[in-house]
Amino acid sequence: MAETKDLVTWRALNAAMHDIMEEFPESFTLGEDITTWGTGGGTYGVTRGLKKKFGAERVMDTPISEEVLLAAVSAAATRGVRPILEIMYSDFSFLGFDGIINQAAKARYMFGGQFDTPLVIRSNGGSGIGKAAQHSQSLETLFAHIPGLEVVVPGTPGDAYGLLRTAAKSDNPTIFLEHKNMYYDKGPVDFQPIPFGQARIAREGQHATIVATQQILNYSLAAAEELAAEGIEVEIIDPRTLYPFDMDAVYASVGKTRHLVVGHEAVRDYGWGAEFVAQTVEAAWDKLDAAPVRVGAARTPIPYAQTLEEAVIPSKDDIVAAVKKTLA
Amino acid sequence: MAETKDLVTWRALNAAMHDIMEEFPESFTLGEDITTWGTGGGTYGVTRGLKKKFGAERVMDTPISEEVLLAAVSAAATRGVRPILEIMYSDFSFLGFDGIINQAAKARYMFGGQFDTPLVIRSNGGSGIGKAAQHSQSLETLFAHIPGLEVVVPGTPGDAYGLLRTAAKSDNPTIFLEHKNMYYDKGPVDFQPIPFGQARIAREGQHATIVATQQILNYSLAAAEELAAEGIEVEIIDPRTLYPFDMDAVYASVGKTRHLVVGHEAVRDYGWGAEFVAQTVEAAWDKLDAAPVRVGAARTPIPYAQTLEEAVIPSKDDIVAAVKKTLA
Amino acid sequence: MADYNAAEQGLSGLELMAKIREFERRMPLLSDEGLIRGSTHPSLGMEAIAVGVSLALTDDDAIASTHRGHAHTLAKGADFGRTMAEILGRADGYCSGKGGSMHIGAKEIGVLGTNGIVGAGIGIATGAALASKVKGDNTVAVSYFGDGASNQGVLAEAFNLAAIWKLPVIFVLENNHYAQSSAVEEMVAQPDLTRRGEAYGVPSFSGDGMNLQEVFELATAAVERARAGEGPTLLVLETYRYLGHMAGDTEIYRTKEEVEAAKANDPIEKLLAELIAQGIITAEQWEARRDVLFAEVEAAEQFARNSPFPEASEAFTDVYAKGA
Amino acid sequence: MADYNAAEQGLSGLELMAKIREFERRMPLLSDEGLIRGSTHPSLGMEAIAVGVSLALTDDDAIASTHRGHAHTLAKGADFGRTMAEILGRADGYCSGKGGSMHIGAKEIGVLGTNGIVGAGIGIATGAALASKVKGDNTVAVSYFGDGASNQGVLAEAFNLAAIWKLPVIFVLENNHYAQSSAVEEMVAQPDLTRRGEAYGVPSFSGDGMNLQEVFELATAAVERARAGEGPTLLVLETYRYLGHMAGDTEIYRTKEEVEAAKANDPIEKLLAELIAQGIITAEQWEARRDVLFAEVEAAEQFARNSPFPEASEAFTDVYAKGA
Ligand SMILES: Cc1ncc(C[n+]2csc(CCOP(=O)(O)OP(=O)(O)O)c2C)c(N)n1
Ligand SMILES: Cc1ncc(C[n+]2csc(CCOP(=O)(O)OP(=O)(O)O)c2C)c(N)n1
Ligand SMILES: [Mg+2]
Ligand SMILES: [Mg+2]
Repeated sequence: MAETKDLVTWRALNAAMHDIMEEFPESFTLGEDITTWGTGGGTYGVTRGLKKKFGAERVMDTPISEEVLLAAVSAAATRGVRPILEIMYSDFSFLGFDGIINQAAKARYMFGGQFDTPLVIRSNGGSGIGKAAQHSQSLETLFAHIPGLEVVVPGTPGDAYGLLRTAAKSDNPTIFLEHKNMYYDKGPVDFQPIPFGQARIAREGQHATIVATQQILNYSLAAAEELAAEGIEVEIIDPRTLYPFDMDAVYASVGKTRHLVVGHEAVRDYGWGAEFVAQTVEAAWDKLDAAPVRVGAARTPIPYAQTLEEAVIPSKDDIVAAVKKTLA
Repeated sequence: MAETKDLVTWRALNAAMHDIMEEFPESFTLGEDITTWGTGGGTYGVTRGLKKKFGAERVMDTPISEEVLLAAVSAAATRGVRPILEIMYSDFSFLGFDGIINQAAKARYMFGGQFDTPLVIRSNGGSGIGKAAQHSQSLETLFAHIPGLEVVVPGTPGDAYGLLRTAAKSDNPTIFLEHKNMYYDKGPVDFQPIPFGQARIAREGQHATIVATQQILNYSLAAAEELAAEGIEVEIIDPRTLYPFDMDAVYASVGKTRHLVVGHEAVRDYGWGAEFVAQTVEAAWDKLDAAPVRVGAARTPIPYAQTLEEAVIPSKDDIVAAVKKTLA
Repeated sequence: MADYNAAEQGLSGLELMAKIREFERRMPLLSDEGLIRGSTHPSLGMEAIAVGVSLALTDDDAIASTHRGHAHTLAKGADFGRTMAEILGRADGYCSGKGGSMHIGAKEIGVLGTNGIVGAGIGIATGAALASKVKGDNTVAVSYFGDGASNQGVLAEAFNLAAIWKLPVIFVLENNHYAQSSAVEEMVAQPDLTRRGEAYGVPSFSGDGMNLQEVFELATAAVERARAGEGPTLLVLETYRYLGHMAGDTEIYRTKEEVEAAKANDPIEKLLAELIAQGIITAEQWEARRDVLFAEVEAAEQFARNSPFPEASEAFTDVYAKGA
Repeated sequence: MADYNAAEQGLSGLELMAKIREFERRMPLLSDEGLIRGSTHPSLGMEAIAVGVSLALTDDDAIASTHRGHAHTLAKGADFGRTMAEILGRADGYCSGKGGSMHIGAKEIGVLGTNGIVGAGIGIATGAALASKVKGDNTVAVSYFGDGASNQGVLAEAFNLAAIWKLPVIFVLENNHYAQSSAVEEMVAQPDLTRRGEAYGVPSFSGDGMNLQEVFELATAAVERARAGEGPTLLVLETYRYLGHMAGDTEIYRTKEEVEAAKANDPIEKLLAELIAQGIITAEQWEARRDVLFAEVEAAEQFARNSPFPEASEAFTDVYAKGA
């Protein structure tokens, strides 16, 4: 357990699933094609080996019925079990938004605190592999706006592991959004749970703060190298969870750098970057020397052709430009 | 037509529906209980008299099947008709989010511009009458984040009339969100269409700008009186549509007042106020003398009891406090 | 599960139905008095379903109810005072006033909530049955829903899922012939709603929802099948609601005559007559008993009226688990 | 609508099936070559359904297709080159490269799109049928969907809506026995899927989806009913997909033997043998004809390969109507 290993994201998630199913005998997992696809691990391998180890009673292939599944796991969670539901692509969660938003998110509150809802909805978002408009959305902002939900957007294999462990332990409904273009990213995994609401400083710097997640986090790291060559040292913060949020980490960093860029793959308009900017200006106005800059996807669905997809999604260059803009 | 009348909101909407059905022979309207409830006008009266005038072929009561209805109208709109679907409470739209978001919002784009989608989804949001967690949400931010959708949040009977006319004429899918606690608000209606993306200055002032919609717009107007008594003159802007948005109106006002408050009934966290704040600081940083302040609902579902409901929804006092905070 | 016995299930069912009706009868009055916010949906006329089904359940079993859910909740064993307090939005309500009529949950007796979303309880009961299967605790789950809700797609998905996984869930369709103001005849093309369950492999039965014994027997058989691991059942029960859909209903969609005709088949009156005929109770005994029951309901109402409104600060609790 | 005639529908159906198969056969190759992004789902083995149904339709009729929708699109009359160009994400594609394999729409021939959401086409076709009814233009709409999609709740809602409003929609269930890797036997409890339509009042028929004539005749009857104002029909057609669900499918969920056995029932081979036996075409004539068809597909591929990628600036167009 203490040992750290280099793993790709899907293997880190798979390891977390194995550890979760050991830790919580009342946990179970289900989803479409999670045992019969690929080498028996679902679309991206995350559930590999689970059925063999934990049996068909705890690892279930489901029909294509997202609506009832999302409602059912919401309720099952209130009855003493810990469901972990895989929604193959987060775009499909719209078919069961009532279960997520009107039921799971509100069950504890509207019934006056009687019900725990230890539910994890695992899915993936994001673009980059040509899956087009209905398989590439970055929906984290929608979920983050809903009281009652926790929203996780892991940016490294290590975070994927640690945050999934925490999601499983949480007694709240947690939306766990993997990134479909990062399942093969490799990184160190130390096999420890990571608490929610604690941002990670992905790089230290003193000239500007970038808050970014997932692919845009990676682009930011690349942008940082480029900027460093020009003598600009950026600090990069990965919030890891959008709710709970760790704004203190942002304020602390901005207190040092006095400049803020927020980057995400979600559509820029009404995207979560606006919240980070708004909270920062509200709480840390005097710490900012210039207007914050947001970087987000264009106001378009995700197109199919690569030339188009790349045009609408923020790039490393967009991050570089944003940093230069706020520093200008 | 040139004459202006004082009407309550539901009557203004009802008049718009009559005028729309006249103007567009290819329009039709449908929804649950829209002809058989009340005095034959649906839950809040908006469809009164339509069936009698336009016949059962164009005015239809539907089964409780939000999912297929939302998908069906999305597609019908691409086949040369103009559907206007009433979703009794916007909370129920979650049952058909696939139709709205994965289909209607994307149809034009993902098929390369071939299809017009002249669809209006009329519904209501908001709290204030004890409808509790599943009938009181303010979901406008979710829709505004989705490329392809237009989002309308009328704040007066006159705007309700004029914006609904424009929604019906638009070849885009439009989410038209009435406020359930404002159907009986009275105001002048001039029976003219109002273009989208043009904010309305609801009150002029020079000390601070408030951007607000619907109930919070009303509270802001009340707050303005109170503040005026203390010598603080606020300018109040009703954006009327969240997409398209009229940020120029905000920048212009802030250029004068140098202070911004944004208020809405949607949950504050990741709510649309953040976008207005973020755009304003990005584009008009130098025009602001102090940090903008947002006012929005608490991060809770809407509770039932009045004491609780009032606690989570922004009040006039919250607006007053916000203005004083930004001016402090 | 015991067989139906007029002196046991019959008599206690009669009492519970009468008490629930007295509770529900007060709804429009409380509403008129301004004590109920939002909307509340009384179920006068439909009591035999809630009570007949509940007599076949234990406290450990779960129910998922509807917007018209007071009877389901009370029949499952909820305290009348705390239920009333919730409807009036008071601190002593089951949900401390956060829920109201459409969101009454009572965890300790398996009430997973009345629900404001038509059809939502279908997925919820299916989930409770899934939990039962995963835990192996042999509980069953009941979903109550209306003819209107039967047009929600989630029902088909739930039928299918429950059938393939043999989930211990009982789908109880209360066909009161209207969904708000929409007549079922206009809203379905195949009037035999049992076909819907059968199409997905769910054994489906129809019955008289105005007859406590019939409901109890159908429910008991379904519960036995469920506990035996044989999976779900659909019960389509014919019934009628006497009052409007909710306060303010103009009822332009039906005639007064139709309503009166339905009352001729009243489940309480019919059962009472039967029990009297069978010598299980006399008219005088019943009157006395009923007075006691009604006094209990009155006490429940007083309890609720006297319960304080929740403190504003309570609005901010219970959103997330503590310490998470 | 004409009756089935081997020399007409038979021969043109054979040609179209062969041409579509040649088109689809190239998908894995183009995918391996890295020319197709995302995922693409070929339909080898299933051609008789798309072609048989399309022969019963006119250009004005609408279809709503699935993720596995090339055949539906091509059979409805789409240009092979522009379809291929869309799959390769080129500027000359039907959607200028914005859609790709899962989002091919062709307005002028009523193709309302292949679709990435399993089951979405069901609501879409229902909506097209609703538009037809509102306009009174006498067009019909077809929804193609799979056995997997039949577990989506929207299907039940659509059945019901179409049945009560007598919408001119034909629900074509392509039962190829797998949903991605899930066998239909595991995913439904009542294997007769026509029951699903019947339960909601939709006349429902099953048929051999590997037999062009049978598909055409069932579709023709359904189209006639729809145009006559008699409402929807469900056709449950048995078929099989020869290739994996999409590129990269390891196919651990079925045996090679099963796949080979299914091929024995090949719709193209069978029809060809029939037409030869009936003297409508000779083997030699067919070979020559096939060469022409295949050359057309090759030309389509070359057209697509030579089509430019869309300009980046195109990414920002078509989100909203112009001037709105
Ligand atoms: C998803 C959804 N759609 C619509 C409504 C509004 N509504 C509340 S109750 C009701 C009628 C329900 O009819 P039925 O299921 O037959 O139950 P009944 O009221 O007859 O008991 C409607 C349309 C709702 N609450 N939720
Ligand atoms: C709503 C939704 N759920 C899941 C998927 C992933 N998925 C794509 S195709 C498919 C299987 C569909 O099976 P079926 O309907 O039988 O069609 P077939 O692939 O056999 O033609 C699945 C699960 C999806 N695209 N959309
Ligand atoms: Mg009913
Ligand atoms: Mg299939």
